[in-house]
Amino acid sequence: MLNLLWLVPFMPLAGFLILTASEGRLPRAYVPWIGAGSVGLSAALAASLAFELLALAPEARVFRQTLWHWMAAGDFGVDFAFYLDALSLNMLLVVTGVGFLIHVYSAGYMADDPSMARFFAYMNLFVFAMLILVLADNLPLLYLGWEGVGLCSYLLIGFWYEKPENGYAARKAFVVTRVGDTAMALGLFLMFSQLGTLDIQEAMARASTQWPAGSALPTAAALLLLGGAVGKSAQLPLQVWLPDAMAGPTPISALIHAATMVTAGVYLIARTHALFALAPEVQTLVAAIGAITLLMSGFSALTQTDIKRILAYSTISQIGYMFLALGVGAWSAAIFHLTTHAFFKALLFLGAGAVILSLHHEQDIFRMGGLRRSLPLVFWTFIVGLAALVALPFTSGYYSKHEILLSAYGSGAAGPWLWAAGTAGAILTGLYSTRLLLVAFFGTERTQAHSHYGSNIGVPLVVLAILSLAGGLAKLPLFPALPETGTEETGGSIGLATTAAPFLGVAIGYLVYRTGTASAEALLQLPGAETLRRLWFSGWGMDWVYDRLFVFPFIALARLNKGDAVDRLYQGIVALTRLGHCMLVPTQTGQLRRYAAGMLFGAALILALGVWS
Amino acid sequence: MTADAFAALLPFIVLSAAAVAVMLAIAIRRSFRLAFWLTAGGLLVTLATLPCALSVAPAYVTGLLLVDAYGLFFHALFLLAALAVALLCLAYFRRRDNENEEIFVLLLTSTLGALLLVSSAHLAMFFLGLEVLTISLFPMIAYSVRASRPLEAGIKYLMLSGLASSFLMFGMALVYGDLGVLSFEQIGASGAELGQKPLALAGLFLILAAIGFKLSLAPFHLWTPDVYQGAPAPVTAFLATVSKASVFALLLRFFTTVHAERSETFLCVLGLLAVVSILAGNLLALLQDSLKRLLAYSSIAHMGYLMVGFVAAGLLRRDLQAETIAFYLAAYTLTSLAAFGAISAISDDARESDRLSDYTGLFWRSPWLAAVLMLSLLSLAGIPLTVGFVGKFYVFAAGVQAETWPLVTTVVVGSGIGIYYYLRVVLAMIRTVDTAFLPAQSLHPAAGLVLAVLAALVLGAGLFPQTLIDAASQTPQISAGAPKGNRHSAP
Amino acid sequence: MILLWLILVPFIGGLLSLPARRWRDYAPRWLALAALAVDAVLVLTLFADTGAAPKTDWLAQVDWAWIPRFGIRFHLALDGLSLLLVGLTVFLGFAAVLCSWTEIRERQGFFHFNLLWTLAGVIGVFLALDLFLFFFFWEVMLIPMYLLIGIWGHENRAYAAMKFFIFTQVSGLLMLIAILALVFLHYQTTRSLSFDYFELLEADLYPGAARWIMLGFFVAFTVKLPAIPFHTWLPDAHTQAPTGGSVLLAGVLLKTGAYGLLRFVIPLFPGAAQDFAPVAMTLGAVSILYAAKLAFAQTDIKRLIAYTSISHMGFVLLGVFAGNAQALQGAVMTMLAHGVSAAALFMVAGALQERLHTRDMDKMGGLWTLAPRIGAITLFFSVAALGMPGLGNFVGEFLVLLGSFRVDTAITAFAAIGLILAPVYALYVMQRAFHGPASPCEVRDFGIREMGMMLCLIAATAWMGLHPQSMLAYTDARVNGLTRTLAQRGP
Amino acid sequence: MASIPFEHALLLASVLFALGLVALLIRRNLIVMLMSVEIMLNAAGLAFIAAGSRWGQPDGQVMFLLVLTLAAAEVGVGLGLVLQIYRRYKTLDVDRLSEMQG
Repeated sequence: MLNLLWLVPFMPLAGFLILTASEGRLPRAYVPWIGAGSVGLSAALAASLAFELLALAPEARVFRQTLWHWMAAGDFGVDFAFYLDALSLNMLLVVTGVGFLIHVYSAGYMADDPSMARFFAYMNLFVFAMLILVLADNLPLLYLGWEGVGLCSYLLIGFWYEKPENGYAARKAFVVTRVGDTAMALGLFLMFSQLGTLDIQEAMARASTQWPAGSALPTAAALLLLGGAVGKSAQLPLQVWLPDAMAGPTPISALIHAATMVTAGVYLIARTHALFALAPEVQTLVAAIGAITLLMSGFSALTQTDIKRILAYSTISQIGYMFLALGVGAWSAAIFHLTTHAFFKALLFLGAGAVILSLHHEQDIFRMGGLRRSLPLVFWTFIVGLAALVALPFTSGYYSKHEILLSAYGSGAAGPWLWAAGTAGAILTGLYSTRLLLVAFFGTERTQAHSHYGSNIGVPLVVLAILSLAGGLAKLPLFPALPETGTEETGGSIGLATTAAPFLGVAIGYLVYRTGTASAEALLQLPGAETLRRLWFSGWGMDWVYDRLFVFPFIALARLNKGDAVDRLYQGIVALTRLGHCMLVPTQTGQLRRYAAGMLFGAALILALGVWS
Repeated sequence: MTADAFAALLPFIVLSAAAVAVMLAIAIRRSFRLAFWLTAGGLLVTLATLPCALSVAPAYVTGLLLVDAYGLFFHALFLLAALAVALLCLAYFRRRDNENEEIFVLLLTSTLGALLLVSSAHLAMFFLGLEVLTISLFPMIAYSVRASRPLEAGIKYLMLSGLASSFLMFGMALVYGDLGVLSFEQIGASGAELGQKPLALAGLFLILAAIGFKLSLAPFHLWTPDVYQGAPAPVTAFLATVSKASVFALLLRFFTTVHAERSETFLCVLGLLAVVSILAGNLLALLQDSLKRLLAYSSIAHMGYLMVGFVAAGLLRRDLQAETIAFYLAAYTLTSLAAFGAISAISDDARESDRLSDYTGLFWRSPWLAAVLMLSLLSLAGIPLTVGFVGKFYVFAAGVQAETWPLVTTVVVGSGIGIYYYLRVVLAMIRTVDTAFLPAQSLHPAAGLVLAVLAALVLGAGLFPQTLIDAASQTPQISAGAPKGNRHSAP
Repeated sequence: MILLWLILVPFIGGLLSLPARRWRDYAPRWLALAALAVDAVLVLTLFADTGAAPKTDWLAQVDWAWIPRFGIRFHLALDGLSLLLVGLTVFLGFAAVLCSWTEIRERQGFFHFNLLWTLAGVIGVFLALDLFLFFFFWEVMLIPMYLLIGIWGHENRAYAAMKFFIFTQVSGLLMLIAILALVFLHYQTTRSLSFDYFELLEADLYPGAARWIMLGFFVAFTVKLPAIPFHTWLPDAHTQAPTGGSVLLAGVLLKTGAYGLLRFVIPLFPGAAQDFAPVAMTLGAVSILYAAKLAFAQTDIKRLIAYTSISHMGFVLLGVFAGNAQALQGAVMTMLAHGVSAAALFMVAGALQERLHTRDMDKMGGLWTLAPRIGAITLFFSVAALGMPGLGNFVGEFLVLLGSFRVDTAITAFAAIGLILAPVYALYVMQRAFHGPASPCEVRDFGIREMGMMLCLIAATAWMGLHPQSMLAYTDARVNGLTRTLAQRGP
Repeated sequence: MASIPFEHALLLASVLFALGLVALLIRRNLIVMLMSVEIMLNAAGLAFIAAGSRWGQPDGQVMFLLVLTLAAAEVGVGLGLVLQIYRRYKTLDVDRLSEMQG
């Protein structure tokens, strides 16, 4: 049965190929069946594989499948091979499971779109690439999936290609992540040149034996891999692409930019945790990045008006928690939060999608309002999602986030600071979640909603809501893929504070947006508040800085040298030759006496040279 | 006169007889065709006597002529070239039959001059051969007296040639006055003390100036474009090939026999002339709009390349030098004949197709003709598949082996510039203009035959050069071995 | 013998296609296809003979005397590297004929003549193991390509054709000088004059000479490759050439430069090459970045693709001089993959020009709606060009960087910035030409012929990306030999 | 027999040669130019005779004969051309004959 592992990624691939080959001539009704069906089969297969794998003893929960010899050159060689252990199984389930639900949802969401076949083709390709990423046995294959998901992200962000701004957002996403990917590629090169292999398990084993902890090499390698991770997972300083990526259809935001692809960085670090363990400084850096990112994007989320951008910043923030967890060595907590986040953030995005669809692509929350009456199903599932997001007790998000914050607190000297940042982030989460809920779903109805979604939109919402609530209970045992980190029980007060923080945020939100005790408008009147708001709104002005640092100079340079300055050199030679021609032509006067004089000159010259030299 | 000497002289005798015969025939009956057939016959018979002369080679005849394999190689080349020119004349002067017979007499006499020149072993014969060649050329150049250009070209060539001749004579007089000998070998024998004989040295340089004029090496090149342009195309072909090649062949014989290569100065001066010629020729040709002028400039450059081979190979080994010169001259002769032949084939004495615009779209009007012209241009540019490439290969081989890097660099630079203007012509020919209103070029069968054979030779010798190399490498016998016959000088 | 036929078949096919157009207008292209089919059969036979993993070094040889005077032989031989490249040549030959199917309507006979002769020349380059013969083919392939650009090119064809020819020709002369210097140095020590590859491999050069001679080869090959600063001919030539010409230029002709580096520069001068490696690698890295930046600045779609070619060939230069097994294999893979992907992109650009009569991307936009097939195919190859794993180009670039990282971390890190710039320009093409609001005009989408051809190219690219081992195995022996040479004879 | 020293004769010849050269360069009349060439050739002939007498050989005089022949032939052809030119251009000004240039 485990031998069927290869089918898990290849079924979506088959779906992609069928949909592409049909060139959109397939009857519309069949398209979702192929698109969602292939992923569904994958999900089912993944589930059965999970049962089989989990039935084994924990130490034996490893399965390796080599499909073919990929490439070899000299002492370098990699296979096209899959590696299944608890960690990749966890990801496998999330990707296929959540992916399947989102595919089903898409069948409803995209029902009227003329390019539905293309949409499903890209989606299937994405699932394929993501599965390659999580199943890869070696780093080049992981890189294949890594770039593949990036490509699909590009394709799907720019899915509605008629609008140039969508294309811009898509390219921005690709190029920014590519910056990280390049760092990661360099990391691969470094690891190969030092360790002589790119097989993940082998490389980790060799790294642990060859490299002393804290030495320069593992630090460099870990740093480079971290570059890839922050790019893909939209962490500081490469987080700028994700808010713009919301230009794609909402299911894409749910699948790629919330549940799966953006967490690839977390997966990568977890996968290579042995390396990061050798580089404590880098690990601290990971934690710091996570902490700062979660705070910064929390503030940004607070000021957004676009429902999807709020969720996007929230995603960045939540991945910040995962990085925080990774940074403090709480590997399984990170993966746990990854899983729960996949559930509740997919739910939130799908809910937002349903709202957007009902409001004819209205995304500004201040033009919504009162949706709890017109869209009750969406309202209730959304509330569940938000509850999980803010980590109210007994939701899945609570378990994972709580674990992270407690681990952070107990992680050495910087621990309390990290914990404080995380807790402050939790307050922020509560605040912006409440704002979103109150503004969009309560109050007066500002845009007429037409709830014309069918069961293929409703069912995924409900299923995901259940998972968001109960997902915290179904935590996969990740040992021995990841080392067990015993969360030492910290003082009850810390636990209590951690639990209470979201409530604080919710309370503030309620005061500001519901009761009007301190209205948002009034707060903006405070000195400097407007500047601050604008700074947060623009994502801390990072785009502005990057534009001026990289984009504009590059474009200016390109414009300046469109004609290729090197060619001037050759044009100079040509000009010189022409000049020679023009200087010599006047000697050909056609006048006999001049010619005779020329001869005389020549004779005199060679006589002079010859006789008197 | 011994039988050997007679055998050695046979080619000259037959050729002179042919010239006389044609002259007499014209006096009796003016028939263009008859004159042509007599000329062709005379050339062919002369060609047939060459093996006879080869059998006794090397042989001195009266101390003035040295008939050796080196000379005979060029004899064969010039006779064939003359035959080609005769055929081209037949086509070129077709419009006014029976008025143009004398061109054949002049062709034969000038060929005789060229033959004498390459075989001369004595300053007197050098002078005599050169003047027979040159004086026959004057009327040939100005042959179409009804047009103004040939006249202008003729008088220019005549005057400047006279000037060059006087340089030559004065130079010879200085050499004679200082050394008291006139035969090449004897000059060479006293060559060791040449450094102490400034008059003789000056004389040699004056002779070089005259040779430089004939070869149109810069700075003696100024006449070349005007004369090339003004002369009727077949005559230009002759001028560019036989006249130049014979002088160069003589240059090699003269300067190797007098051991000029022992003098560093001499090689330096020649190298300098080569560099200046290459640059001047190529630069002047760059934007030239007249194809004949363009080829004239290109010939200046080619003489420069050849001079590089001369100098470089001269530094190495004499046999390689002779082989290089012989091969390059043969290649250049074949190629130039094809190029000027193509021009000649689409011109006649009423109208010369000379401007580049005359060749626009030629490739689509007369593909074969254009293909021949293109082939010859590529050969001049030294592109593989053609014999010109092998010639240039020789020059490079000699230059590299002798490590004369400045010269080699100049050749590269010159070739680079050269490609530009050769390709300009090609580009004009392949321009896809609306060719409907341009007449298709009719090709005279004589010209067609010449061009076909030349094209085949250019390609054939480019692909399989070994045969021609074998022929050219016979030439090291230039002064090796003891020549037979009496080598008496003046008593 | 089969090797000779590989060259002769397109050669003869070209000759036959000249008269064939008199019979039927479309006869030449079918004839060209037939000739290529025969060649393809020959190549497949060779593939079949060698099996998947060839152990022997040289799979087939032809060795005849050609010009014994210089010890020049007609020596062809084939190893895994040549086999792959010959296969690529024939494969892209089909593509070139097919994409000219409707584009070339006039003078089809001569067009296919030139196309096939170019292919014959390129195959000759990949097979020749005599340095003279190599140079011969190297130059021979230029002329028909020159004519392809000069006759069927776009508005500025004359300039582009001229530039192409002069760059390659002048650099070719430098190579000729280098070849001669090598041969004569070898001659000085061994007294045997030979241009044979195997004999020259044994040449014992003192380091100073080796460096200069290596530079001669290097310049010729980097002009063809091309790399900064010798690249400026390429954008013009590629932009102006007809689609078939661009396909051959980008797909095949550039590879001859890379092939030359692998076949001659490294094995003949391992020491000098290693000394020079930092410079060459820097040039490669600078090429990658500089050309990528220029590509982004272009509005002419063909010019943009042309600059991407330069960028990609920078990886080849980097890989060849990094000199370890990964980098060398990567260079080979980049050659193959870039050949296919660049050819495909040029075919797309050609198709767009045929349909829209412009290459200016500012005048395009929204084509996806009108012609989704063209859009999808462009997307595929743009993505291939930006180095998407799973497609051929990635394997090449990855291996190159992997290998070069071991040699020089800084240069590799610098070159890796190219990975960031690649999507900038590649996706820019998609955005400007295909995305955006649809324009109201009618554009014919790809038909069966075009789709069939494109699917073959797509399949090839994907195959190279997913199972590169099937190709790498052929060059394994050669690459190991090269690394061994470098290790033994390096400094 | 007291002979004229070679150097003196050579000097005279050189002067003659130079005179002819200068005349060729400064005069525009074709016939005068032809004459100048003759003068130069004759100067060379004179030098030959002087050299012959220096070495006591007849060779110098033989060469002089050859020079005379050449001069005669050249003048013959030259005058023929001059005649045609005069017919065509109605002038003997050599500077007018510069149709071809560049």
